[in-house]
Amino acid sequence: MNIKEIKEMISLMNENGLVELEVEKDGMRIRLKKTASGIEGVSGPIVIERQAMQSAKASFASEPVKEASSKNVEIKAPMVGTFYRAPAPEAPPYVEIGQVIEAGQVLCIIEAMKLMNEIKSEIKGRIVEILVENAEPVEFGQSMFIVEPL
Amino acid sequence: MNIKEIKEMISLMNENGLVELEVEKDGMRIRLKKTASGIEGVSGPIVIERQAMQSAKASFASEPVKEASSKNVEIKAPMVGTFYRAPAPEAPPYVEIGQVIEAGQVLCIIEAMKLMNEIKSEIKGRIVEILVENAEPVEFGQSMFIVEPL
Amino acid sequence: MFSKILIANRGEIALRIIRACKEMGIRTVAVYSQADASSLHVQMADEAICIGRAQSSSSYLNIPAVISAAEITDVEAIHPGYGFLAENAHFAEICESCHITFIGPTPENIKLMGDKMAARISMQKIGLPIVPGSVSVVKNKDEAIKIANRIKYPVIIKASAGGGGKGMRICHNEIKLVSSFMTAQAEAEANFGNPNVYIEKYIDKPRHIEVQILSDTHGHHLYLGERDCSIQRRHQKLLEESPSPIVDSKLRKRLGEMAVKAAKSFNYVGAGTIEFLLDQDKNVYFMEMNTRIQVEHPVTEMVTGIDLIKQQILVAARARLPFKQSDIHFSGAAIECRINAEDFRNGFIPCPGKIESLILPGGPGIRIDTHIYQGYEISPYYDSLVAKIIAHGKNRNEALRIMQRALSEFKIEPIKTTIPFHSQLLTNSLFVKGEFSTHFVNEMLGEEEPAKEG
Amino acid sequence: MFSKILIANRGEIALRIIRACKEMGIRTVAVYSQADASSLHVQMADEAICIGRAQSSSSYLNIPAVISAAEITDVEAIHPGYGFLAENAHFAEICESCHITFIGPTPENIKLMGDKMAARISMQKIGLPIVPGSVSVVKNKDEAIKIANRIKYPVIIKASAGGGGKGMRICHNEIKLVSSFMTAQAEAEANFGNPNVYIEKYIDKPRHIEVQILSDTHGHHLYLGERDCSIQRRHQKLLEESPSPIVDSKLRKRLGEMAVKAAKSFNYVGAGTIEFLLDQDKNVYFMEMNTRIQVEHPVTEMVTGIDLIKQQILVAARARLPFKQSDIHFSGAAIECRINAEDFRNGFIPCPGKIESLILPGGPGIRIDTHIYQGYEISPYYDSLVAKIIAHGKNRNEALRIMQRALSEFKIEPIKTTIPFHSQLLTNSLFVKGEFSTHFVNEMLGEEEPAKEG
Repeated sequence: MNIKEIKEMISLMNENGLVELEVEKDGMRIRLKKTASGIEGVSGPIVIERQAMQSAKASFASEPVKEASSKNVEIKAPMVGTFYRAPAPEAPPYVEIGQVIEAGQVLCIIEAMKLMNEIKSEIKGRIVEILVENAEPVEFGQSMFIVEPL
Repeated sequence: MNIKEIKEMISLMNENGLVELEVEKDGMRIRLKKTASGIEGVSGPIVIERQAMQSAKASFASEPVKEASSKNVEIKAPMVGTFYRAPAPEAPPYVEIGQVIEAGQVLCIIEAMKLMNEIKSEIKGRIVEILVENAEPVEFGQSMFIVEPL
Repeated sequence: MFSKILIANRGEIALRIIRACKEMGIRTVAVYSQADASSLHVQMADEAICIGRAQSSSSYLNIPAVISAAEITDVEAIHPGYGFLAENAHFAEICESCHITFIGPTPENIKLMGDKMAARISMQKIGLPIVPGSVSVVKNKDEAIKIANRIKYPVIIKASAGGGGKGMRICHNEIKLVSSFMTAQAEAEANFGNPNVYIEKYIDKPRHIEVQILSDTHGHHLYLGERDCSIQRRHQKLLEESPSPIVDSKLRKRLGEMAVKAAKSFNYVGAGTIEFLLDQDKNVYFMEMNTRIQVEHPVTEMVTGIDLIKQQILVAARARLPFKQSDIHFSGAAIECRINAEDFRNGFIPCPGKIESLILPGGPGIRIDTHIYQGYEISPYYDSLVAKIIAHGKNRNEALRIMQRALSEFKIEPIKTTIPFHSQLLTNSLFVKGEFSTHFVNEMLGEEEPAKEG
Repeated sequence: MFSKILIANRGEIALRIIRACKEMGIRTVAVYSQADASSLHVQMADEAICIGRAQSSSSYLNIPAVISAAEITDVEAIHPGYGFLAENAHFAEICESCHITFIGPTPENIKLMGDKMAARISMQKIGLPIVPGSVSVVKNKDEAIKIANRIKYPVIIKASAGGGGKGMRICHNEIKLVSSFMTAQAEAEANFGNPNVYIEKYIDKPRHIEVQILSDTHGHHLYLGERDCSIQRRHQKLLEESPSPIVDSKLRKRLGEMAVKAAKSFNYVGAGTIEFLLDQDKNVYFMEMNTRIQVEHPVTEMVTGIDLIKQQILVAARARLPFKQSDIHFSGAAIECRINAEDFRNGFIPCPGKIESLILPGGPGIRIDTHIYQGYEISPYYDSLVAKIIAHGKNRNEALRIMQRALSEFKIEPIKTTIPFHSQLLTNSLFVKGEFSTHFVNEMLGEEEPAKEG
C-alpha cells in the first residue's frame, strides 16, 4: 500500500461520492471518510493532509503538511502584503534553500501599507523549499517556506 | 484485494443503490459507505438495504413489510378512490380479520369516478389486518390489507 | 371563490400554482406519481395524493385517477398547469360533468384551437393574416405548381401529419418544387405513415412573437403585451423575453388588438397565447393559439406586474377582470432562461440524476421558479426543465446583465444543464443587439436547419 | 468608472455588492477571514484574499490588512458594505491617502453624523425638528426639574454614554423625576462608567421612519421614500417595509424634503439614511443619520426600481445622478424579513451551526439576498443574519400574503431561526392593520420594555 494507491482511493471516493473508505491489510489499516466538502477523518499510520477548502482562492493550508518520512513544517504569512526575499533590491536574499536557520532569524519581508515587516522564524531548522517568488503578493496564512526542524 | 476489486465493489454499490459495503476476508476487511441515506445500521458482512422515500406524504411502502417471524404481505390500492368493505351499505363485508381467502377472491371495492371496482386478492392467505376504514379514501399504492400467505 | 383546488401537474408549474393559491388563501391538493413522492409540490401542498406509477400515462395523464383524487379530496376546481391534461378538451368536459371547475378555457375553446388547420381558417375568416398557401392537402404536382405560382416562391412543402420540422422541403423555383414534391410525399409516408402534404409561402428567418391575452366570462378581453420566443431549438423554446426587441408600441398595439379580436371571436375564457410569425419586413402571420398558461408566462408577469395564475383562478371563479386595457403598463424588460437538465455540448441529451450540490442565483432583479433542491433526484420520466431564471431590469441591456450575473452564480452538481448554452448566447453580439430569428440557435451552434433546402 | 473594486465585508452584503459589480462589468476582490474560506462571497468574486483570523479585529476590522489587500490586488475603490468599517471616518481617510476611492461619504460627512449629539444640534440649526429636551448633560435635580417643566411631562432620562435602552427612566411627573434622577445617574455610572445623563421629552410608542437619500458629488440630492422600521427588538430591526402604512404622499414629501435639506446642509455624498421618530400625532423628530448603505435597502429598491448599490458606485466615481426627483416613482409595497440564526422561542439567542438541509423560497414577488447554501456552516464569529426575504406586491396586503407564503416555504435544518417569529407577526391583526410602534414586538412577545417606568 503506497501513496499512489491512496490517491487512487481518494479519487475513487470523489468520483463515486463515497464518504468513507476503510482498508485493513497485513497489519495495515487505512480509513478515509469524507464530509460534504472534503476528506476529513484520518487514522492509521499514514496521515493524509486535510483537504484544502473548496474555493480555488483559499490556497492557505490550515494544518502543517507532514509527509510520512519527515516532520517538515510550513512557515506562513502572518499578514497580507508583498513578499520580499531581501532587505533591498540589490541585497542578497535573507535565506536560501538548504540553509540552516536559527529561531528568531529573519526569513523575509512582507510589505504592507508601505511598511516593511521582517518575518522571523520561530524554530531552528533547514529551509527545504521557498514557495513564493520575490515581490509576489501573499495573503494571510499563505505558506511561504517549508522548513525541516533541527 | 486491489484497486481493481475496490472499483468493482463501488460499481456494485452504484448499480445496487448500496450506501455501505463492508468486506472481511482472510485477515482483510473493506468497508465502503455512501452519502445521503437515512440508513445508519449495518449488520452482517454485506448488508443491502433500499433507501426509503423522504416525503411524509408518501405513505405507501415500495417493498412488502416483512417481520422477522413471518412472511406477511401487504395488499395495496391499485387506484385512487373510496374504499368500501362491502358491496352495499347493508351487506356484510367481503372479508374479516382471520378469514382465509383464495386467490381471485374479492377483498373490497374502490369507487373511482362513480365506478365500483372490485379488488381481488392475487394470493391465497389469511387476513391479518385491515388498514383502511370503510368509506375512507385511499391513494394509489396505499396498503389496505395485511395477509399471511398460506 | 374556491376554497380548495387540485393541481393536476408536477414540477415548477405545480409549485407556481400552489404559491398563487397560498397567497389567495385557497387550500391546495397535489397529485403525484410514485416517482415524485419527494417532490417539492408534494411537500408544499396542504394535501397530496399519489395517483399512479412514474409513467405519465399511469399518473399525470390518467384522467380517472385525477378526477378520483379530486373527488376524495372534495376540491371545487382543478388547475391543469401546462402540458399533460392542460389542452385536453375531453378532460375539461369530464371536469364539467363532475361539477369540478376546470381552470382554463371551455372544452369548445380548446377543441377549436386544438385543430391547428381549422384554427387558421377560422382566424382568417375574422380577418387575421395567415401564411399564404394551401390550407388543405395538395394532391399532385400540377396543383402544387399552381399554388406556388399564386403565392410566389420560395415555398415550403410540409407533411400534413408532420411536426418538429420533419418532412419539410423549401423550394425556391418550379424546378425544385417539381423535384421535391414526390420526395416530400414519400418522406411524409415514411415518417408519419401518411403521404399528405401541403404548400405554404416560405417565411425565411421569422421571429416567433406571441401575445398573452386574458379573458373573463363577462366578455372582457385584454392583451398583456408580447413575448419574443425566437430563441428555440427543434421547436423547443430556450429563452423568452418581453418586450420583443423588434416590437415598438405601435406594432404591440396592432398585435394585441389582433389577439383580442381572435379571443373575442369565439368567446375565449381564461389566459391564452396567440402565436404569430413575423417575417423580415415585419409582416405578421397568425400561427396558432395555445389555450393554457405557458412555461414563459413569468416574463409577462414581470413587465406588467400582473400575476397570471391568480387571474386564471379569478376568471375561472367567474370574477370580472379587475383592470381595463388602459390600466396595463409595461415596465422594463424581462428575460427567462430555461435551465434544462440537458447536456448542451452533447446534442442536448437529457441528463437526469441526483443533485449533490446546488446554489441558486438570487439578489435584485432575479426570480427563480423551480422545484429542485439539493438532494433532489431529477427523474428521467418527465421533461428536463429544472428551473426558470427570470431577470427583470429597467431595460433589455440591464436585464441581460442581470441574467449573465445570475447564470454565473448557478451551480448544480453533477447535473449537466443548458446553463453554458445560455452563457454563450448572452454574450453573442447579434443576440445582444436583438438581431435573431427562429434559426438563430441552429446558426449559433452550427447545426443543421430542421427544414432542408428542397 | 472603476475597473476593479474590493469589498471590505462578508455575508449577504458582500455578495450583494459583487452582484452589482458584475452587472456593471467591474471586477471584484473579496477579502475574507479564515472562518469564511468557504463563504459564497469568496467563491463569487473574481479574486479573494485571506486577510486574517476569524475574529473581526484580525480581519474585517483590520484596516492595514484591508488596505494591504487593496494594494496587492491593485483596486481603484473599496466598498465597505454596512457594519465593520462602513462608518469609520479614519478608514475613509486612509483610503483617501492611499488614493483608493472609499465608496461612501467623505470622512467629514461620517464624522459629523457619527457624533449623534452634535448631529442633532446641527440639524436643529437648519430647522429640522428634534425631540425637545437638553442636548447636553443635566448636572443636578434642579436643572432637571427646570427642563422638564419647559418641555412638559412625560420626560425620559437617558445616559449620555448609553445605548440599547439601558439606563433609561421614564417620568410622568416631578415626584417621579426627583426620585429617578439620582438612580439614573447611579445606573449610568454602573453600566457605562459615566454618570452623565440628559433629559428628553418622552415620545410614547413612536414609529421609526427613515428616509433613503442619494447624493452625488455635483450637489444633487434625492429622496427615495421612507422605510418603516418600527418592528424591532432591543433596537435590532426585524422587519422593514416601504411605504410605511402611516405615511401618506403629503407626509412622504415633507419627510423627503427634510432629509434632502439635511443632506444638502453639509454636502453629503452617496447613499444615506435619515432616521425620524413619529409620535402618535405624527409629529416628526430627527433622530440621526446613517452614512452607509443599510441592511434594509432592498425594500426601497423594490418600490423605486433603483439599484442603490450601483448608484453608490456611480456617485463614488463622480458620476451625476441619472434621474431627477420627479423621475422617482413608487410602485406597490415591499417588505423585508430578516432571517437570523436565532432561537426566537429562547430569547433570540444566536444558533450557529451547519445547514444540513435548505430550501429557499422563490417564485413571483420574492427576492432573496443570502450567502448561505446547503452544507454552509453559520459562523459564531459574526452577526446572525442568514437571509433577507423581500416580498414585493402591488399593495401592502399582497406583499404580506406573498411574504407569508414565502416563509412557509423556507426550510433550514437544523438551524433555529426567526422564521417562526415572522410567521407569528404576519398574522397579528394589529400588524396587518399597520397599527404598531417600536414597542410592538415587546408587547406581542410579552417582554419587558427596554425603558422602565421611572
